[in-house]
Amino acid sequence: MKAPIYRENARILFGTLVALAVWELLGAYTSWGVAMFPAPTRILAQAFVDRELYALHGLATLKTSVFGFAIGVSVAVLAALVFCRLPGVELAFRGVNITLFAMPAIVIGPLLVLFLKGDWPQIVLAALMVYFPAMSATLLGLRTVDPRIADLVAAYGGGEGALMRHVRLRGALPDLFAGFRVAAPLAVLGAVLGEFGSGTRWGFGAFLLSALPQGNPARLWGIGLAASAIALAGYALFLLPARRLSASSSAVTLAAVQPSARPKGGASTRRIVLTLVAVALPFVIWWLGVTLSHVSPIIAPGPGRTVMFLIEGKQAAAARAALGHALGETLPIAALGLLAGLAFAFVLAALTLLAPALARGLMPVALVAQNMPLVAVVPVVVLVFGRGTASSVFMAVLVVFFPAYVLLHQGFTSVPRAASDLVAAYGGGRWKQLVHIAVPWSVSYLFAAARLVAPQALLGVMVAEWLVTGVGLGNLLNVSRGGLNYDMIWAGALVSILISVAAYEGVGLIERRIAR
Amino acid sequence: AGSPLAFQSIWINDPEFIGYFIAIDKGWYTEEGIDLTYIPGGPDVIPQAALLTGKADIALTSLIETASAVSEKGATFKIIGAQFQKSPDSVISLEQSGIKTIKDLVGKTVACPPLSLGTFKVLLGLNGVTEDQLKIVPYAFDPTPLATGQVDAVVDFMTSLPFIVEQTSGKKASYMLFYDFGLPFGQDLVTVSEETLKNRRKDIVGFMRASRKGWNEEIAHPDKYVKEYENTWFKGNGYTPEAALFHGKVQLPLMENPNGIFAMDDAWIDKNLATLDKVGVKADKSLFDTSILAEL
Amino acid sequence: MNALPARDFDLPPSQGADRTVDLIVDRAGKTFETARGPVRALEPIDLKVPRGAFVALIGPSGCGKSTLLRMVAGLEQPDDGGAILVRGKHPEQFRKEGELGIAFQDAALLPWRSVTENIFFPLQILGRPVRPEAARIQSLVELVGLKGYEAARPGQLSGGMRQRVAIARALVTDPSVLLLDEPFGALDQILRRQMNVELQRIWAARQTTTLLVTHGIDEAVFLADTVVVMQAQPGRIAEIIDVPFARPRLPSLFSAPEFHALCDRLTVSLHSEGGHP
Amino acid sequence: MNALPARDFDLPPSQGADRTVDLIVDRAGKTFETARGPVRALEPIDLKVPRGAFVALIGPSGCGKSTLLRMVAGLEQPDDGGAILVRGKHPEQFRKEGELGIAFQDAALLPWRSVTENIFFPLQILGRPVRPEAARIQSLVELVGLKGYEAARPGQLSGGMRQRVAIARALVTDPSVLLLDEPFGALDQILRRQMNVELQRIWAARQTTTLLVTHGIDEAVFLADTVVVMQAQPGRIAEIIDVPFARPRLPSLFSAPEFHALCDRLTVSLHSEGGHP
Ligand SMILES: Nc1ncnc2c1ncn2[C@@H]1O[C@H](COP(=O)(O)OP(=O)(O)OP(=O)(O)O)[C@@H](O)[C@H]1O
Ligand SMILES: Nc1ncnc2c1ncn2[C@@H]1O[C@H](COP(=O)(O)OP(=O)(O)OP(=O)(O)O)[C@@H](O)[C@H]1O
Ligand SMILES: O=C([O-])O
Ligand SMILES: [Mg+2]
Ligand SMILES: [Mg+2]
Repeated sequence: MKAPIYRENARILFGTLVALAVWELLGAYTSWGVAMFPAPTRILAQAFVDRELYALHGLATLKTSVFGFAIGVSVAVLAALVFCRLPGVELAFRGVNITLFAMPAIVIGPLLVLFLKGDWPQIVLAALMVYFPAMSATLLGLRTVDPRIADLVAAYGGGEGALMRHVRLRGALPDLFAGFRVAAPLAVLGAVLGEFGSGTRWGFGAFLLSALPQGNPARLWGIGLAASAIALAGYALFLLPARRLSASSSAVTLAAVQPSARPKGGASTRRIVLTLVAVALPFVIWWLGVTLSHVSPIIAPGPGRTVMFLIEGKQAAAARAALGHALGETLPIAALGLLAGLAFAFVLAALTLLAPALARGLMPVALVAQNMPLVAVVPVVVLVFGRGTASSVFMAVLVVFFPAYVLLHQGFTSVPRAASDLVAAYGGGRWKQLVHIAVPWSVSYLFAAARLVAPQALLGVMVAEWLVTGVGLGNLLNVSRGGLNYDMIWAGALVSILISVAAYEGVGLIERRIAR
Repeated sequence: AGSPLAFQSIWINDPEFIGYFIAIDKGWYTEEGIDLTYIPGGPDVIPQAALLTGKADIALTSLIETASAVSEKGATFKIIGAQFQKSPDSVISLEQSGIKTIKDLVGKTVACPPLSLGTFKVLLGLNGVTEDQLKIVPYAFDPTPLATGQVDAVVDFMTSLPFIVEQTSGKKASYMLFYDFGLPFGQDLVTVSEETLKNRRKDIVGFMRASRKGWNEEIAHPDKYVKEYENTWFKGNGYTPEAALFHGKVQLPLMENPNGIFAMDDAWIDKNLATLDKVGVKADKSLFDTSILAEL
Repeated sequence: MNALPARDFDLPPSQGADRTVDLIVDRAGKTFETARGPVRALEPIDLKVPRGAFVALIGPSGCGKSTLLRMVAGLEQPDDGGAILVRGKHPEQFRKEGELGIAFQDAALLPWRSVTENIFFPLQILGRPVRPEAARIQSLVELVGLKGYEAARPGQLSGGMRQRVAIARALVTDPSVLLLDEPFGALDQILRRQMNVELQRIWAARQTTTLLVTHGIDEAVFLADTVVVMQAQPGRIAEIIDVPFARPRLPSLFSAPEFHALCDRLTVSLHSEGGHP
Repeated sequence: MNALPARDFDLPPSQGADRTVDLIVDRAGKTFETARGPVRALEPIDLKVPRGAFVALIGPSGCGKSTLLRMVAGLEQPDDGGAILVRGKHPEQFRKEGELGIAFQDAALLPWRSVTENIFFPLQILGRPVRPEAARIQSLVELVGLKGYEAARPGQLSGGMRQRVAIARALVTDPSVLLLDEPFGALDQILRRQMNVELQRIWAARQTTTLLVTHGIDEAVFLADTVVVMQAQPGRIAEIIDVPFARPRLPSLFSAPEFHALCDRLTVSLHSEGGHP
């Protein structure tokens, strides 16, 4: 049993070396390689030259990411605990939750810069990116309880409190760590994005921004890879405990009733009221924030003014037309990116079952790709995909697949041994395990993943539109910002958030349908 | 300590702002009784917004955005000085592509930052080129597409890009200033709100005086401070020393004015208003306030 | 030996009259709503169990034994019109007192807890300190023959071992009402007999009111004061039979002719009507 | 009746010589690595089962019965030096042929599948069409007494019903090698007898090589050609006992004196050594 693992590792090592060699050749001996896709040795050499800068910028990014991660994850875990105990509160806050996650960076970045000083804009951006995925994964874990154990606790008079303390918290650990694994790279991404925009002097984002105009691809790639390395380290940090935990956390035998993550639906009038609250709450917070902070309405119009901007006055029709046109360009691509990203995540998660060696080999590549600051990959994306739909879809896939992958994979690893034994006993291979066990077992994870990445897809496309294609909502928001047209920015943000909420709820609807 | 004054710059620390750095290091703001906070800019930083929220008291801004904020959004900004008489905004291309006029862009691919798109289109129109005669793609700070021929021209400041393209690709690059092709306007305009102008006149005058002194020092000793700041103000900003030197030198002719740095004479103001008119932004002379300059 | 009609009587007259009634099942039936329509798991049934009585439930698979036990534990609600009282309280209230012990048909161990930790889990739910009970917990581990496996996780145990953990867990609270759903189903006969004897001892020491679901007729007769025979389709009580043997009952009882006679009598009762289709 | 030492012999001589050996267990032991150090579940054991033989495994809880069965199914690997061959193939290969049927100690039903869907699950795993087997699947549903519950989910079944689904599932592939791990543990005696008779019928019809783990000594004697008695700590084969009764065996055998005699003989063997601590 030990030999194959050695052989597998050797194969991975060999594959990596071959890939590096190909990269080296392409990077050193093709003209576009020299210009955009520098050879690993050149990247290393440049990094060596820049080593002092790497230390300065790297430490800043590390600090920002760690703070952002810690804040985001703490709030996420607390929120998940509250939401698990009080599902009504979760429903009421759903609008706020999705808003926090779906708020385009193009909108949130400049606002953070305006209101926060020092490193806080990038720390808060990192925390914001972390919050929702970490909260979703933790909540999923907290809610998934073996019904047999729930009965046991109830029989001893234990209420929700005892169940939470003794069962949910421990049972949620693997999912919590999955959430951390999604969150850690996102924290780095948020930090780098924040540093890129905020004008701070230190951090890989700032380094990247200043390196971009210098036509030094080896340095750009070096920065990207270094940022990825931090993200990768964060991911790996939470992979190790998760491996150990998963083994001891999934049930040995199959419960007759599948553990479900769906809270019991309360009375329908209550649901309706809470849904209304969910819709209203973000507006209330928006209104309060704008009112209490006394910011100029030019920059921060309240909800009333933003809605009016779209329905009243002579410029309203033009604004609606501009938004409508932009959405027409953005939405189909976002939908495509969502599906493609989910499909890719699914394939990768499936590969961890079907061809673990291949998956393990692909994982670092996928992780690096996910964490390369998007601005750094733009030239290569343009080279490979051009400046059309393919680029946008690719960028959407890039931001979508990873959180989806981690959640799916988490679902796959929580399959009870008894179920896989059954398939094995009938000679079923990995493929049958996947189709007949892993997938049906992980439905709730699949849907959680889809809900989580629906807003992400929109963001990915918007970034692509901003940097690559110059069309759609991303471009409209960017241009509006330059023109200090904050009315349009907020209107665009509002619409994109409403779409994200709709996508989130749509996935939930499909899930309820399927679960009957 | 002097009275606190927050200055919002428009980009990250590079030679574009060396005059202010000199003035800070020499203590000239302090001498004016000002405790200056220098806030670097960046892609997410909208200097006008910083003025509106009170995060900054004084800011470097761009003409069109500031003017439209005033005319369309009711902001009360005053432009009280112009760092660049001529904006470095340019169309940059490789010499080998033979692009010498805007007309030559017909049939080419041009990378333009989305934020400059409106202005660029006006520039095209003024030169008798219609939008559908060329292909415009987004541009994000990166010279590589130009160097590798993915695009034929880019819209960017000429302060470093031509040098870098030459350095990295060995191909000579040339540029056409917007200013010289029918769209004359200034850049890095020193902007304050009316309120600040009224209440903090003394500090603003002090700021302008010290800043001018800084720029004059730079003009008197080109290269000296660029080299000196390599490891302080510019540390970590990615510039090679050569690129920084180029930048430091190439920008000065765009700034100089017989009436001193920041000058805004009537002819210049008229040109700027005409440009605003061409891009469709309503504005009049009241956008500019030359009284501070008069006090220096 | 004393067969009675299925309704309205107190148990067990054999053990002396006017004892407090611990468990009252009053016209409690159970209908499950399913996608295929309602499933009548249990007709409304009546049952009274005096304090300290040992009642065995036997009956064909699917006749509602587990459902009845779960109703007593408050895990299922009887249909409208039915009620269950344990020591005068609703099950949901009673179980909070920590006087209930339960072992489910399926062991339902927490996969991340060791044997010992699984055993003392009910104490934690009840908010009782675990430390002072360490010796007692260890004696329970030994009682169910798991010495040496204290630190093992459920995934490292055999099926029978897991079931024994569940038995020990049911006893850890020193319950005064004990519900056991086929607790010995996965044990070999020897161990089963041992456990039968131990259970009798524990029951006798505290006069724990016990409801035991079992498929072992001999087990039922050996342990119970009263055997409730149920039938399926629909689930109902067919007959209630007193077991007259004196206590304590020794293993030798298993080979006594009157023991076999009673077992045969029960087998007949089980076969009699509505057994298996 | 014929007691033999625990090693190196063929089974069952009673059923006629030189039959093909279907199952060879060759010095197969099993040690589990745990955090608490290695656990020796099974000493290296030897066993040969001829084609069509019915072998019952009995032994105390934790003696390695399930482990042995799982090794035969290829779900656990024997320790180094041991090997298992089923019809001359390694278990991993053999099971791919679809000639294996297995029922685990734990029913292991997929909660998202209906009764029928759970029963035909092995067919899907083997890539066989399900449609043409519809009638046979329905007859299996009826065999295990679950008519009317075809569409029910496991969560809507009683414990015994779930176990019956698992039995039907083990039979659905029409296996030539059948591994049953306490398949009747949750069934009442009547149903158990019925299932015993049915199992004998099915086994006889196809001469299915069968390995049955059971705690019912009577069940073992009624069904098996050979009873393998195991002991625990360490898990090992203590004795192998032939069952000489003629086939087909009728339920009346259960009350025959020679039947009881053999059962008693087995009980003694079980008690003899290293039973429970
Ligand atoms: N949650 C449920 N939903 C629908 N039907 C149910 C549910 N639980 C039990 N039933 C049905 O109720 C009947 C009684 O089930 P119960 O589990 O009480 O039987 P039991 O007597 O314990 O049987 P066994 O001896 O097999 O464990 C069965 O027909 C079963 O199908
Ligand atoms: N995965 C495992 N890890 C560690 N130890 C194990 C594992 N599986 C089984 N064991 C140990 O191996 C021994 C034999 O277990 P096995 O399940 O084969 O017993 P069994 O004879 O089937 O018992 P039962 O009748 O209780 O089902 C037990 O001591 C058990 O603790
Ligand atoms: O858990 C992993 O993502 O591999
Ligand atoms: Mg039951
Ligand atoms: Mg077993």
